Amino acid sequence: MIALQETKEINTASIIDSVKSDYCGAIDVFIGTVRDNLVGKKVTKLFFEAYETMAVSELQKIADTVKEKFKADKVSIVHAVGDCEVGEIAVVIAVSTPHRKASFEACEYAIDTLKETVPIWKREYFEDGSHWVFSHP
Amino acid sequence: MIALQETKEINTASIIDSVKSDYCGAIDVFIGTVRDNLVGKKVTKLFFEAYETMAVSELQKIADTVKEKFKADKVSIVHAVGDCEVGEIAVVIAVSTPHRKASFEACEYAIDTLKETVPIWKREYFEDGSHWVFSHP
Amino acid sequence: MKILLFGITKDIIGSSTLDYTVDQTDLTSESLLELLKEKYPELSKLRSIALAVNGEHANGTEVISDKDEVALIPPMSGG
Amino acid sequence: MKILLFGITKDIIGSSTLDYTVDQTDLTSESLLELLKEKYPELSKLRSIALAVNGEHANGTEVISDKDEVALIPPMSGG
Repeated sequence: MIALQETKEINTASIIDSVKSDYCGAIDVFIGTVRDNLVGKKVTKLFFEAYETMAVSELQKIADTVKEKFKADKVSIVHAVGDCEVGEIAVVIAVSTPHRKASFEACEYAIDTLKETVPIWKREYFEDGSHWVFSHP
Repeated sequence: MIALQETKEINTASIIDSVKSDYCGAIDVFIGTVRDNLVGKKVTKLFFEAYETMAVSELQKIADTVKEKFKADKVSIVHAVGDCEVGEIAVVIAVSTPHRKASFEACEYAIDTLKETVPIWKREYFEDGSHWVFSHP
Repeated sequence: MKILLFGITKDIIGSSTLDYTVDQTDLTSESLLELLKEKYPELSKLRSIALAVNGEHANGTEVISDKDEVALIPPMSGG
Repeated sequence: MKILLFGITKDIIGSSTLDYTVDQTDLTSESLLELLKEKYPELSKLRSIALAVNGEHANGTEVISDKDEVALIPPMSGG
């Protein structure tokens, strides 16, 4: 499953179900959630904007690479778009592999790559303002 | 949450909920499931036996170490006891940490250590017999 | 051609798309990006700025025509 | 004292617990394990065999009395 969804629609259990595989003994799941602080400033919410068609195709590329590079059977990645309150889910990545070590490596590779290649932008809201992340040099 | 449960009682979603933390941005979840083959022989089911009081205390030690060593906020580990069919869950480990890298390291440390220190024994059933894992030198 | 804008580039340019007419046959994505940076100097102050062409990260050599879907890609921050 | 048996050790000894009377005051967990291995040579053929004393992995130096909870720990295979 590769998708962009409102955070409230993200169903972790069904994402995990989507990678179950009888020949895989390991599933690793990474869940990124909204933290309530960032460098001391209190975050009230995040807003995610995506270049949706390209984001989906970049997520699919990551899934394909993970299958090839780490012998994963199934890979699901769902990223939030729109508002995300503190504690809500920003991203879920689930990977099934025959053995456990590869599941961790695959999931970590997927989230690291997502941050570098997937056109999604995060705006942080504080009590006294907001800004796009990385908008300053 | 530290527990031994029948596999059918293991609720991954509630285990994940149990580690949510507003100051943590990362949750890693490892799910070990029963594979349908092992070195070519078709596994029909597993049976897990535990020295229950000691298993729970060793799981708790792992959780405590993970909190200290990887700055995890919350750690849950639930291991199956009794019969486990192919595709069913043998173990779920969930860890929340402020940042993502530590969540992977913590979860991998937890499953690696569990296999070495927690008194749980797995019996594999094949179509033509069964044996305790590692029972031969 | 409409150039798609996201995140901080929408704020800099003040719109969610930017009209641009390609008036040369050999305009590369690298040249287009340079032209946009000249027109909107604030883009150069970002940690990074790049183009996507037809939904793929541009490598600079793509030749751009009015039929292409082009997007400005400021520093990504998903996850 | 009842020694708790699990996994393959139950099959080897043919029971889920083993009665054992401690008849010396300085019996260490290491000595007890040696005595059990002598009595049940099959234990030595396992990849590993150890004791737990009062729910903790024994390090060999624990002095065992009839009040202790002792368990034979064959190779673990959780996860």
